[in-house]
Amino acid sequence: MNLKIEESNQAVIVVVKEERLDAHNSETLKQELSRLFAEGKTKVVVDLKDVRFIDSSGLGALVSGFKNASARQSSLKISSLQSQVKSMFELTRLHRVFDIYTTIDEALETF
Amino acid sequence: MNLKIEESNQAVIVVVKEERLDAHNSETLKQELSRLFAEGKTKVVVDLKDVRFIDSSGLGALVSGFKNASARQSSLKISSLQSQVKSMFELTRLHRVFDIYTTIDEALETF
Amino acid sequence: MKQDKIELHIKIPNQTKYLSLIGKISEELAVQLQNYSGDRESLANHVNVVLTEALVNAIRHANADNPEEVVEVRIIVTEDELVMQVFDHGKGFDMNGVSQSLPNNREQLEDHGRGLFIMRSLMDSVDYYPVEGGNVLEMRKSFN
Amino acid sequence: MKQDKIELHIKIPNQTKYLSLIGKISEELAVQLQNYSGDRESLANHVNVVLTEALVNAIRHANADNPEEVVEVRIIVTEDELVMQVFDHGKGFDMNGVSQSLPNNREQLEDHGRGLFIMRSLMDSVDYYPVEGGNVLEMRKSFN
Ligand SMILES: Nc1ncnc2c1ncn2[C@@H]1O[C@H](COP(=O)(O)OP(=O)(O)O)[C@@H](O)[C@H]1O
Ligand SMILES: Nc1ncnc2c1ncn2[C@@H]1O[C@H](COP(=O)(O)OP(=O)(O)O)[C@@H](O)[C@H]1O
Repeated sequence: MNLKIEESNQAVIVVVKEERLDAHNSETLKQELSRLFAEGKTKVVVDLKDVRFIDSSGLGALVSGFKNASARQSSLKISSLQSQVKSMFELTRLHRVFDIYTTIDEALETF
Repeated sequence: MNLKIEESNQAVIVVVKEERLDAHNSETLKQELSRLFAEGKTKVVVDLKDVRFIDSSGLGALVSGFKNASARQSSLKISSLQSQVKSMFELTRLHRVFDIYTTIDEALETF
Repeated sequence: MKQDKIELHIKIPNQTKYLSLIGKISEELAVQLQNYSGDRESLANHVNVVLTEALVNAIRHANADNPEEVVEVRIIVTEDELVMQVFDHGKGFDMNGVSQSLPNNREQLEDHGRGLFIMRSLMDSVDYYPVEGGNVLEMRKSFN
Repeated sequence: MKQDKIELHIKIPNQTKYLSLIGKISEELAVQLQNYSGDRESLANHVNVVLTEALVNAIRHANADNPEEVVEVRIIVTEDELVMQVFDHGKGFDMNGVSQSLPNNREQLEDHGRGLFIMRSLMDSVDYYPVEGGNVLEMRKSFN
């Protein structure tokens, strides 16, 4: 899986450079998020601008990151949902669980 | 089939607004070209900018137009070949039969 | 007159790297469904999603991630409906025993368990039944 | 270890409006062929073209444009080659009797008769033989 990881002040931005976030590649994202929180990062944004398709495993990797963050008083935010990805968050009611922003910058401002 | 037909000075420009020019839609192009030459048009450019895929029937419609033109001392020129379309002309050696130009304007200048 | 009908049958190795291939093929089919009255782009995405969910369950739960197993998918399009079947070679499971609700409680937010919910939400019907040599998960979507 | 293999089988009504569907599905398959050493984008286009040519011949020449007939396509991908088969229900024809050259002479430039030339040029082999209930046109392309 193609992930671009950037640091900006205190925050880490994880940009998913894939068209699909599915059962084939989501385990890598899950492990990367787990690694970041274990290293002590407290502010993480996952940007999904390039993702056109997400399945329940892709959503699951984000939920796993969210639980990881919550357990460590850290926070995970999500940015840049394409319309079909957004409807999957809505269908599974996860838009009420996650903090979702339109752009990376908007997400960063709220930390 | 979606064709856009424009007149420019003495010439007629037929823009094929389709991604595929194949056995399903090429008969329309063939008939349109036949109609134009029968009406007495002497300068016709067929622009293939939007065409990403051509098969032997698509090429055949153009050959039919070319024969029609030749029989009436008129001329048919072709413009804007995408790379995969260009290789079909080359494979069937029809790039030696047709006058092919990079843009509509270049084709028009040569009449 | 006979009804127009498209039947597609594909066998792939039991590996998640083939998910996107099946997803894309199913999207190509869906965008061509001239009899569907709704939004064809959404339908294409939904078909891609539910097939992905069903395939992942067959690959992981039924065929235990064995890369030498084979998964079969059958898609049938008639003038009034779309039927999708995913065959597995596992022992089967009781689909009615799987909760219909989302695993989103504050106390126990789970990172899995949303697949069947998604399939049931996006399709008109989802069934699972034994056939020779395994089981089939069958999803239907009517065009009206 | 067993070889990875993809098998796709599709039946469509005998109508040219389904050409683009088969073309796109075959392109999706071709771009995934990790064992192909050449340019996968060109291969995808070639596969789309030769299947279109073979299908049009089955639809028009063999099945006489009867919209209630059915055409079948089978695509098999193994680790070293791609095999495509198009089945028709016609009387068959003698493929070796069809000229191998292009109908491009100055005196008789023809607007048809380039289909088999294209298939033969882009594939490693093209065969046509009778099977039960009809005939099959079979094209092969090796990955090496
Ligand atoms: N084809 C199958 N064979 C065996 N068990 C299955 C199959 N499909 C689903 N299951 C069972 O049903 C449960 C719920 O499936 P699902 O809602 O897709 O969520 P998930 O796969 O994320 O757990 C799975 O955890 C599994 O135990
Ligand atoms: N499946 C088929 N059944 C019967 N005849 C066929 C079939 N395929 C090809 N032919 C014959 O072979 C000829 C050459 O085919 P082809 O090179 O594809 O050119 P075209 O179809 O443009 O004439 C056709 O004109 C037809 O007579």
